[in-house]
Amino acid sequence: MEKNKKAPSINQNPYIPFFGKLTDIIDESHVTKRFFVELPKGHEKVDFIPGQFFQLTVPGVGEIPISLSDYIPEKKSLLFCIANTGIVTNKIHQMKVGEFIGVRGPYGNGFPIEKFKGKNIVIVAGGIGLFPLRSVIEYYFRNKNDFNKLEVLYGARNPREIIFREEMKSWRLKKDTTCKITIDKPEKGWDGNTGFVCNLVDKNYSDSSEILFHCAASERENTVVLVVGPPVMFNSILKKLEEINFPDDSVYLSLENHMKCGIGKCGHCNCGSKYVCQDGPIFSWKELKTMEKEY
Amino acid sequence: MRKRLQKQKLSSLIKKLKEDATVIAPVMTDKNEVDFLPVNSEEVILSGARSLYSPKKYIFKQSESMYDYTIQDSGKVTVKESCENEKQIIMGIRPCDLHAIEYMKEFYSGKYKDSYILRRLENSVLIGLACTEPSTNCFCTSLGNSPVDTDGSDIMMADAGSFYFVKGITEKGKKLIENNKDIFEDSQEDDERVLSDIKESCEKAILEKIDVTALKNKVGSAYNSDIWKKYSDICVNCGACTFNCPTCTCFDVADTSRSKNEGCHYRTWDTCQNFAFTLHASGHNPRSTSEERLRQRVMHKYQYTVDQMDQFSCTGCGRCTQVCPVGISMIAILKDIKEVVDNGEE
Amino acid sequence: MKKQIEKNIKSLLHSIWKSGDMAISWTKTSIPGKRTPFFIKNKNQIDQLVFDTFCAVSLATYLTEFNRKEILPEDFKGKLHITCKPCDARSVMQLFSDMQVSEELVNLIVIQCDGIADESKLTKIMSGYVSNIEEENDRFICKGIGGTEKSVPIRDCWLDKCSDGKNCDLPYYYGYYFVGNETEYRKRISNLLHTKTDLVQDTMSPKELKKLVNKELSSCIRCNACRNVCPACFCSDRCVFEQPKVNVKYLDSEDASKNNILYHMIRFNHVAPNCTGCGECERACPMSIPLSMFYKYFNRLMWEEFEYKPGKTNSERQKLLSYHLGEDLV
Amino acid sequence: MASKKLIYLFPCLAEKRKKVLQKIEQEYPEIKIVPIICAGRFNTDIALKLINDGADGIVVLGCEPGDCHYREGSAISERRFLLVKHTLKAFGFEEERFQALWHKPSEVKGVMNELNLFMEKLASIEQKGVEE
Repeated sequence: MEKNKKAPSINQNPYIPFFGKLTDIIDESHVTKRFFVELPKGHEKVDFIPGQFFQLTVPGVGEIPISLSDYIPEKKSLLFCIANTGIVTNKIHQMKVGEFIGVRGPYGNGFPIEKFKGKNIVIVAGGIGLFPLRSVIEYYFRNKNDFNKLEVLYGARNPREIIFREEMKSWRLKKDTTCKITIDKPEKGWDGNTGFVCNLVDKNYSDSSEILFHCAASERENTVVLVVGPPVMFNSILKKLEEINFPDDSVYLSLENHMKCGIGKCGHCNCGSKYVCQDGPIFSWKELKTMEKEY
Repeated sequence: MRKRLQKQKLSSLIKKLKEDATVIAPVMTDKNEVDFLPVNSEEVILSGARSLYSPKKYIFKQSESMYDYTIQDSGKVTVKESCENEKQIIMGIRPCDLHAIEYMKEFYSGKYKDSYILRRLENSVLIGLACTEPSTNCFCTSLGNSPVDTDGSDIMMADAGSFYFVKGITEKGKKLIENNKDIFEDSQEDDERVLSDIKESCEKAILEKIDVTALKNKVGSAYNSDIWKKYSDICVNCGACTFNCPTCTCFDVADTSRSKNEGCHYRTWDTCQNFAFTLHASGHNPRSTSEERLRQRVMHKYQYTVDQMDQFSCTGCGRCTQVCPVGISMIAILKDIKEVVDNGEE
Repeated sequence: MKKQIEKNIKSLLHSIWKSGDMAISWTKTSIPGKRTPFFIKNKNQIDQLVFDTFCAVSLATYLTEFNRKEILPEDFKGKLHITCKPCDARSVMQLFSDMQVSEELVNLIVIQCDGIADESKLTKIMSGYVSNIEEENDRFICKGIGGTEKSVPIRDCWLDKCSDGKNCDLPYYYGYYFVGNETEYRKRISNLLHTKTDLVQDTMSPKELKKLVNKELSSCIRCNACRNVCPACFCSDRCVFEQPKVNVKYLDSEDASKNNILYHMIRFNHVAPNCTGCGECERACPMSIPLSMFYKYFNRLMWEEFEYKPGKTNSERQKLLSYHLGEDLV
Repeated sequence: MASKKLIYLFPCLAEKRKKVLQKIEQEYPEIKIVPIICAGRFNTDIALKLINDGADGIVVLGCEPGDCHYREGSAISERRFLLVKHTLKAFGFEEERFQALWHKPSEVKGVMNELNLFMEKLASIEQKGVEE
């Protein structure tokens, strides 16, 4: 990634956030919400690569890293999708429109999107792992001509936890785009796929990935797979991809180690000789193979 | 710049330095231990082995406020950066701790700069002291360091019997000597020999020597060996080693509120030996066992920082061994690693 | 005498060892005066064990960690032999009665002990590090790193708890092996046990005490060593201080010293009912905080209020955390 | 100097306790009332935290031991409260700052009497502090 930004001097303190106003909050599923944060004057422009994250601060409560789901330049605002899991996210969920939230970033390397140009993109996400990938999907639709096909494979625990429902409907209608959803266990009122998301990359499964299994072999070679989800999930996906000898440098994953500072100083996200917040969170499968299994 | 400082002039030097800065030096505490504390003048101890506690706490504080916030009635939040500009002079730092400060300086720079620590380093003058006597746990020579190393210091001092041999290293240090030139005397030509004498006698007294430099870039190959289990069985994962380590840099960040509208964002030391250190919000823990956490500490010191910055982040001060409540010795671990690495190469 | 005891432990272990057993004991390190716990996993390692005046680490701590890590080897199917000084034996008893470890699993070997020396105290007395220590009758002959030689009475280097003698009594328990002369030991300690000590809590006004506590605890670096070596702290990874999701963040003040007082208050509030007074917290503290001033107070409290001494037997339920209807209060 | 005291009251939520609480609110508006389910459910760590953070007094209001809706609730906490008092004492806080009051839920007069006593005690502690 080209980082042409000048190295900041000591007096530019990277730990200090700026505060943006929450302009809109939309319920997504019963544990997740969307938050639109308006950027204050002087911070309107964000150089951002899909996959990067921001540190959000609730004064008096704490700071957490959250992947950026989208940056809307017209509205000068950032979109964060946040699940209610801990103390800070719980507090953010209680916030109302008009309140202020601290933001610093973007941090991390992001997806090497330049490398994806002219290729098919297969997105595999489990649970709230689709949030960071939304920025990739938005990027894809904005620069449609640069890319080939897009496929979204998504697994949720149950139908109530499915996120981006409406968007997925609209994505499906678009040209060259497919979406497949699966839920973990069969449930009343659900007539779609059931089972874990790794089924969708299994060649024996009835409704498996279009690009990987139902297209010409040349298509498969010209494909990158982006995986975001909990470690248990991406490990099973990698196993499936290994079975079909999918090249390891075309698979990208996002690690979600515990982070505190976001800039590679606090040491929490240290994994081998990498700091996930600075050298990651996006790693290719090839890199991951050389790293210590501490994620 | 070479000078002499007569021993009886030391207190007048400290008195002079105290005029515009806090002077910190090793003193005897009421618990009969040597610790770096702000001093008045006479009680400074510039002899014996390195202190049990490192001067790290004056550069990287145990807990410090990063910024204060105020929530205004309109809901807007204003932030006031905590900014310390106090000048401090730290005296009597042994070469191992100087190396550690040097490492810290490099670690906290880089793409993002930790302004708190770098600012504090800018405001400090570091006066080193050649180490005349090792402790039982010292192994600095094993890491290629020596008891008279000067890197990291602004001024280096060495005990030469009736006087201290003083050497200005950086501009900052030379300026300090220049400002107090009436206290110092000119040095004789062969004063420099003090350093080599000290080096020889001190190195001879170090009990343990194992060539760790030969292990550079090879420690990683012991990652999957079973030596970790041997030590993690005994290790109680307390973190005393990391908090007393002069190069351990990890910290935790948290917020606290003083009242409804006010509070601060602060950081404290944190340790990788703690279970919750890597715990994900989902409950998954990448380093959930004691074995993995112990390995992380050792690997980080001898392999990961070599990958990142091409240097060990261990200076061989041996404090981790000294404070360990169950007597785990870093040298023993290193010896085991060496064995594993050597066997692997054959 | 000590050599004899060490020999006896070894021969005892040899005689009771069955395949699949494991033992926890002490061994030497490369640093003079430091002993480290040692896990004996097969019979021919027995001869490496060491027992002498420096075996300060209480091995009872490791029994609390069964929940935390797999300290037992895979082929373990017999008994866990654990060598203990009498004071540590009481910690093991307390773990039995708190049902933290099963009695069937553990085989207790209590060793006659004439006081344990602290290596760091020796360093302080010598005002320098020692490169070699030899024991002669009741004195240490120490050789300093600088070359000085000095003879120090062992009594001066004792851990505080050894000179106090309050923790030296043996538990009421039928199932332990005793290495040494039990009657002689009982006789030696019988007059030690009832000495009365004055505590700061009695002599100082709250304000003075507050000042003292503030001063002592302000040097705490919160390394958790006191907690992790404490045999009464058996929550391991589920300790209140390690819960990322607790609703009340107990320790959220930027002022470290205020924070430290709370940390120790909560810790003692939690462990006081089980505290046998083994003094491990004080010994482990890298900052030499005199934590004994707190646990001694609680030990006395337990005795005075409930006639209860933690670790006295293997079955007495601690009084503060249990209550049955109809039982007298306090 | 009776102003600006920071006192917390933790009453258990027995149904008939409303009357007392109203009365306390009237007479001592400075007391912060934090209802809890049962005195046996009271987390003693919180008392330690509050006092360490500078609270002047903590009162737990519960049913008499043996009379508790949850049978053993207040009896078990009676013992734990003893420990809290001693923890405070061991660390140099005045043990009088923590007080448990055991009363029938419907009782008003007794509670108020004891609360008055408690307030007086706090005042005398403060007095002592000033004198020293």
